[in-house]
This record gives sequence, structure tokens and C-alpha cells, in this order.
Amino acid sequence: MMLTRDGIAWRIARDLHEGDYVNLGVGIPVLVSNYLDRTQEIFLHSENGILGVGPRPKRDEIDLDLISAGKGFCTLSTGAAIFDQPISFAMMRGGHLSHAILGAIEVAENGDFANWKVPGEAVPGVGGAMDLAVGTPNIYVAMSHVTNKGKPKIVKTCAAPLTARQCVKRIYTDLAIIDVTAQGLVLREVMPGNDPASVQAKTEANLIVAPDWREMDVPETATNGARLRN
Amino acid sequence: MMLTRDGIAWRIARDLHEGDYVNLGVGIPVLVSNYLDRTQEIFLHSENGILGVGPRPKRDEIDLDLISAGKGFCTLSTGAAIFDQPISFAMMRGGHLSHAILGAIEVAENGDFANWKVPGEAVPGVGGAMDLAVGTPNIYVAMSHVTNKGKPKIVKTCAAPLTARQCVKRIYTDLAIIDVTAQGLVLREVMPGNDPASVQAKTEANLIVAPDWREMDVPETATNGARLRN
Amino acid sequence: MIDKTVSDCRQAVAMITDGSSIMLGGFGNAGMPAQLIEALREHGARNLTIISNGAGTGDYALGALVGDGKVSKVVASFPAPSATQFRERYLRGEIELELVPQGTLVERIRAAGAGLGGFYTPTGAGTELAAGKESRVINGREYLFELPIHADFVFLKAYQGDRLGNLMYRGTMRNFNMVMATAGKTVIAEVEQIVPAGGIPPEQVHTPGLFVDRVVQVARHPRLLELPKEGGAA
Amino acid sequence: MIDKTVSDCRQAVAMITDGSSIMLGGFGNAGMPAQLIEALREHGARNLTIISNGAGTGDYALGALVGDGKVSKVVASFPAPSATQFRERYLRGEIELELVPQGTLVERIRAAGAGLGGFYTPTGAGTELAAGKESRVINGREYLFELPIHADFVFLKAYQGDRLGNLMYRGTMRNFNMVMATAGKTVIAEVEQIVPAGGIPPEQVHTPGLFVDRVVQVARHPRLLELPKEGGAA
Repeated sequence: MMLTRDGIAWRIARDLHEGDYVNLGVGIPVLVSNYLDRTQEIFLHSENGILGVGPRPKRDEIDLDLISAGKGFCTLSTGAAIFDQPISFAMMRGGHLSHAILGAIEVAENGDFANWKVPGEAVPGVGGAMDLAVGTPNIYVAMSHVTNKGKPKIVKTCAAPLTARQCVKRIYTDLAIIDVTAQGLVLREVMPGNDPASVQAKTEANLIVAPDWREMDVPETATNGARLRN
Repeated sequence: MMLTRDGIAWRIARDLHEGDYVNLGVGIPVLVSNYLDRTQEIFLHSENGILGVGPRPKRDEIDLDLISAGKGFCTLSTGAAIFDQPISFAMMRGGHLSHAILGAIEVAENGDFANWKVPGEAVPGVGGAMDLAVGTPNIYVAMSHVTNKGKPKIVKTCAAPLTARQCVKRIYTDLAIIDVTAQGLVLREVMPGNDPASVQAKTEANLIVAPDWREMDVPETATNGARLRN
Repeated sequence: MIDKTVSDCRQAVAMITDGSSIMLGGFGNAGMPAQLIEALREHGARNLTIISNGAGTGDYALGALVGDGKVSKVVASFPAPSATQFRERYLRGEIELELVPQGTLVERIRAAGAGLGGFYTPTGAGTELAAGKESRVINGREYLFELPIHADFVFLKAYQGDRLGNLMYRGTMRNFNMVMATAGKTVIAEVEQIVPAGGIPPEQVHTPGLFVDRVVQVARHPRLLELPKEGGAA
Repeated sequence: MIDKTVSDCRQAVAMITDGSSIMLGGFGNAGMPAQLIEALREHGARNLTIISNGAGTGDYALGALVGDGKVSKVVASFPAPSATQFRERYLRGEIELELVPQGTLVERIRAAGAGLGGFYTPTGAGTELAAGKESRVINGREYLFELPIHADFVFLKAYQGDRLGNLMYRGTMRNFNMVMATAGKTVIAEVEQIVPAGGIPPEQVHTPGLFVDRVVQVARHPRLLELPKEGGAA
């Protein structure tokens, strides 16, 4: 079994807790906001200048001046703050957020990762990815384990242009959860129906299997595209 | 005749105009605020975080949270803004004020000046003087022409520790107004009862007498300690 | 009486000449000085360098200015895939791009406004955006040296302004506007409402008037009034 | 539910150990965290490094802490002539002073909070405060290289705070408080009122809660309630 994109987001949400300050990148990461435990206070940061992004507004609740980093309209959660770019990037670069969840093209075994420039893409755009990557203590990557063509994305050395060096702490894929440690990549959780060997087979970098590795505990809806609940 | 301290402040106030953004240092400079033309909008900056410092409050108008750089209570003028230290010093260092009026121990003929550390004073304190000096386009110095002991304060080279190099634009003393130019110090105005030669006699640096030098036009109250009006 | 207001956008941008560098506030549509940009487009200045987070999307404001061929260089962090006008000209080699990480862009603008000579940031170290940049190890970590970015003109968009140039933003409008206000030789603000001097409480003045040279009141650009096409938000 | 409030100042400062570095917000009495400083004095930690604009005046707050001999180093821009407790110990060689121009102090604290490695400022170039500092000519002007200043603890004083750590200042209280909030390992705020979460409007949160670890509500220090002795203001 493999996690859907929403399934990966759901699983990441289980690892975020009260008092965390989290930036969610585009792609799978932004889906995480749909699966957060609403009984816990987790503050979402948007680099254009919000701490405390709330749910999307209903059409009649839209404030034209209130958008998040994805350029869509948003609301504010209780206790939110609004600020300008120098403060927003001080939060990011200065290590004040607790987590950034980011998509990636590749992650290397030393925690290097690449997410800003698709090889062959002629018009580059970087945004705030590099600032988040160098500043945030917990960089979690969310991505498919292999490319559409089956090529491993967890590699010995990134071929794609780096976003930052040695910063990824944890990788969440549709097959596994892998920690980046000083000893190397440690396999923590594996999707049911797979095992460490089958995950290694889809991974270029060497995986250290954690002595207490386990099957991931996810609902069936995290794998079949049916509606997930948080 | 010589100007009193208030007289120097009165004369400086005549050279400030609508739309100027001015920081007034301690000593004679802060007296300038008493003599500004109230029909013109001149904004006073206080480095602790105010643009638009108003008159001192009456006792029953005091807001305990509203003080200016001299640590005394103040009011705000119409259209004032309050901000924090990074913005306040961006205004100063970044060249956004039009004028800073500062006291000095010595001014050199190349525009160097010293105002932060009295020779022999064992406990130094610098505050925002150096930031103002490097950043503000028009640094006007207000001081007595000579020391209490009759020693010239306008010198060839400063002996006292510098505040900043080559930044003074104009010197207002109790005897004269002198511009600092690329050609040297240019004597513009002289107090009645003095002439260029008598001013030069009290000045260590060489003075170039402006072809259109004139007697300073000040009321008698600027010289005798009686109440001055703005 | 100080009066920085001008009557329309055309007048506000009239002195802009060919070859000028212009900073544009805004992130997405929030705080975008779209009416000033449209006036600049009509004004006709060419060979412009634009400093902005993006490179313009769609066929209005910066997108249209780029589409007209009036921009020769863009300094930006994120020319989005939807920046179609930019993309086309960039691929034809008609427009230069200096790509700067967003936080570095912010900090370089801030350094200009604050009178600093440059700074060291960890952002971009060890990446291809470090190419040609001086690096330095400080306390065991590698940093890149970055220089200030100044501009000839800055366009801002605020909610309220007064004749003194004081500005207040709503919601996420402040983004790049507050810092860009400090970094230009001539700073022009487009506001939705001009209020009397003192109408913005002193503690809520986001951009103090000394940073601003001209203020123009103009209705919000129609493209900045659009709601998402279908139910729900964009 | 996040709850950063603590019941009193004693509890707020309990974890401070000998040898700690502590930033103190405030300029004059405005925004001075005087009750936290008094609690620190009673707490007893010694050999402290204090980072503050001044070196304490009179016999309360920082003046008293210095007078007690608990401070071994002060990083400040303006130890005023009225800093009598500091003066006495400084002249006896019992306390070290690192004198930093005010704008450089602000910027060094900001660099720490913003994750920058250092910066170049024109302030102090060619003066005796440039002694021992690296200098560099950029675009024909001389700048000094300055490093960030971090602290183990930061004491802030705000007007209102909430359980999330959001703070709002009144009048000129924000001074050093906003920037110092970003530069400490543990940041403790003294407020006059704790309001419910969301009680400070999002656009008026001056210090967002993520910078703050503890919030304590305490009455204003009596010395911060004093009016000038005679008619008129100080």
C-alpha cells in the first residue's frame, strides 16, 4: 500500500503538536493544514506576513487584503499576528519557527535537498525556500518516494540544484518515514504491505533500519483517495 | 555682542523650514524647538522612536509612556508616528532625516567633529550621535565659539575623539555662522560688534570670508538673556 | 502646510525617465500598486529595471508592463510559472533576471534603506545562487556577502495615507511595502483613502511620512477586486 | 491550550544562572522591565552580562542590580552621567564596559534575531570605537564589520500580552523591546495587562507570540509612575 498525497499530509499532521510554529510549502505540505488536530494550537506561518493562518474563507467571508503565501485568500486564527517582510524572514532565517514542511525533488543522505529548480526548467524561481531551509530547526520533506518514472528521489548526492545543505531532519514519503541522522538515513516507519528491503530497493541512498521500525499506522482512507478526516 | 545659548538656538531655528525632519541633540540644540516657526510644519525626530515630537506636556497632560530622547515627557505633534529602534536608526543612518543639530567639543576645518567624549572623562557614552553624524545630510553644529578658558573650538584637527569624519555642514556659534565647504571654512555671518578679523582671532582654523558676509540679524533679546520669542 | 498629495497617478509618475530602477511593493495582489504601474505603462518610460518579489502575472500591472517590452531587467525571487509575459521574453533573451532568495531580497532592500554597506546571510550558501558571491565562515558557518539594493523610484500601495505621507496598510498589504519605502530616491504611494493629517493614530502609522514623497488616492484596480471564479477561495 | 503566562516575576526568572547574558528592553523608564530586573536582583544570580541601552540610573532596577555587584559586564551605548552605581564600579575596575553606538547595538541585536552572520555599518568608522574592528571600503565609503549579539535571556516590558506571548506596547515603550524579543534563547515579558488570546488585534501585535516564552502580569514598578518633582515635565 502507498499513501496518497493527502495520506502523506495526514501522517505529517500527526507529528505536529501544540505550540509548534509551522510553515507549509506548496504541494503536499499545504495539505497538512487540513489534517491538523483542531484541539491543539498549532500556528501556521505564511511568509508574506502572517503567523496564525486560519482555514480558507467561505466566499462571503473573503477579505481581499488577506492572502497567504500561495496567493489564495485566507482567514486568521485566534491570536494571529500580521507583520511585514523583514520580520517574517527574521522568523524564518533566525530559527524562530519550529518546523517547515517542504516538497522536494531530491533529498541526499546527508540532509542536502533540492526543491526550487526542476532540472530543465528554463525560468527559475526560488521564493522563500532557501531562507526557510537554512533557518528552521526541523525541516520535514514531504514527497513521493520515487519519480513518476520510478527513479529514487532519496539519493546519495543530489543532482538537482540544492536548496540548502544538510538541513533535512525527516522525510515523509508515500512508502516510509526516514530520519536524517549523523549516522545516516534511519528508516522508522514503513507502509503496510512493504518492508525495509522493498523500501531500500526504491532508495538510492543506504538506509539504516531502526531496531524499532514499524508499520505505519494510517487509516485505509489515507491510501485509497476517499475522504480523510483529521 | 555675543549670542546667548538661547540666542544660538533662535538663530538656527530661522534656518529650518517647512518639511524639514530634524533631530535635536542635547544642550543648545534641544532649545531650538522653543523657537521654531509654528506656522511651518517641521518634524522633530527623537531617536527612541518618535517622528513628530510636540511641546512638553503640562503636568496634567503627561503620558508616562511618552518620552523623548532626553528621557523627559513629551507630547506628539499632528501627524506624528511612533516606531521601534531599528526603524528609528534606519531613518538616521539611512539619510532620511534632513537635519541633525548637534553640540560639539571641537569641529575641524574638514568637517570632522568631536562631541561624544570629553577628554579626561573616564566613563564614555556615545548614544546615537555617531549614527546621526554618518547618516544625516545636514549636520549643523551648535556651540560656543571658544571654550570657557578662551580656547578655540574650531580647529585644524580635532584633538578630542571624533564622532565622525567630514560630516559637519554648518557651524553656529555665539559669534558667527560658518559653512564647511570643499574649499574650507567659509564665514557667512558675524555678530554685530565683531568683524571677520576678530572672529578669525578666536578661530584656530583658517576662515575664508564670504564675499557677501554680513552681520547677523538677531533681536537684542538673543544676546541679553531676556525672554526670546520665536 | 506640507502637502505630498498629487491629483492622479499620471502626475505621480510623470518624472520617471527611461532606464530608471523601480521597486514595486506587493505580494500577490495584496499591497500591489497596480494603478501606479498602469500609469507608468501609459507614461511610456522604457528600459526599466524592476525590483519586485515576482515578475508579474497575467495581463495587467507588471505583467502588462513586461508584455509591452518596457522592462529590460527584473530583480525578483519568484517569477511564477504564471508570469507568462516575463517567461516569453526571458526565453527570447530580451529581459535579464537577477534571481534573489526572498529573504535576501528583503534584507538587501532593508540594508539600502538603513544605510548599511552589506551583510552576511546563510541563505543560498552552497547553492548555485552563490555563484560569483563572496563567502565567509563566521562561527563555523558559511555565509554569503550581499550588497544593498537601492532604487530610483518606489511604488507603494497602502490602505490609508495623509498629506504628510504617513501610510497605514490593511491585512497582508504591508509585505514589501514598508521596507521598500525606505530604499528609494523618490517614493510614491497609491492609497485607497486620503485621511486628514493625524487621522492615522501615531502607533498605527506603518510607514512614517518622511519616507514618502507623493501620495495619490485612486480606486482599487479592478483586477484587485476579483473574487475566485467558483465557490471557495483561490 | 498554549499558556505562556506565569504567576509572578520570581517564577519568571527562576531558571537564570550565574554567568548568564541578559538583554533588557527599555529606553529611559519607557518600556523598562523594572519588575523583572528587581526579581532577578532578589533571585541572586551573579556575574551577569547585561545588554541594554544604558547602564542603569538611580537605585532601582538595573542601577540597583549593578550596585549589588551582580553585573560583571555591560554592553551599552550610553552609560549616562547619572549611572552612578555603574560609574563607581567601572572606575574601580570591577565591571567591564563594551561601548557600542546605539544604532550599531540595535543592528547587532537585529542580526542575531534575523539569523544574519554580521554586517557593515558606516557608524564609528575613523573613530576610536573602530579600534580592533575590521573595516572595508564599499562603493568608496569605509564601513566597520559588526557581529550579532545574542543573549541567554531577554526581559521585555509591554502594555498588553496574552497567553500566546503576543505583545502590544504603548507610546515609546517599543524602543528596544521589539528587536530584543528576537535575539534571546529565553524571552520573558512583563506586562501590565494580560488579555484573552486574540484580544490584541492581529495588525496591532507588535511582538508576535512565537518570540516570547513567558508572560507575567505585574503592576508597574513604582519608580515608573513618578511624575516630575515640580511643575512642568522633566
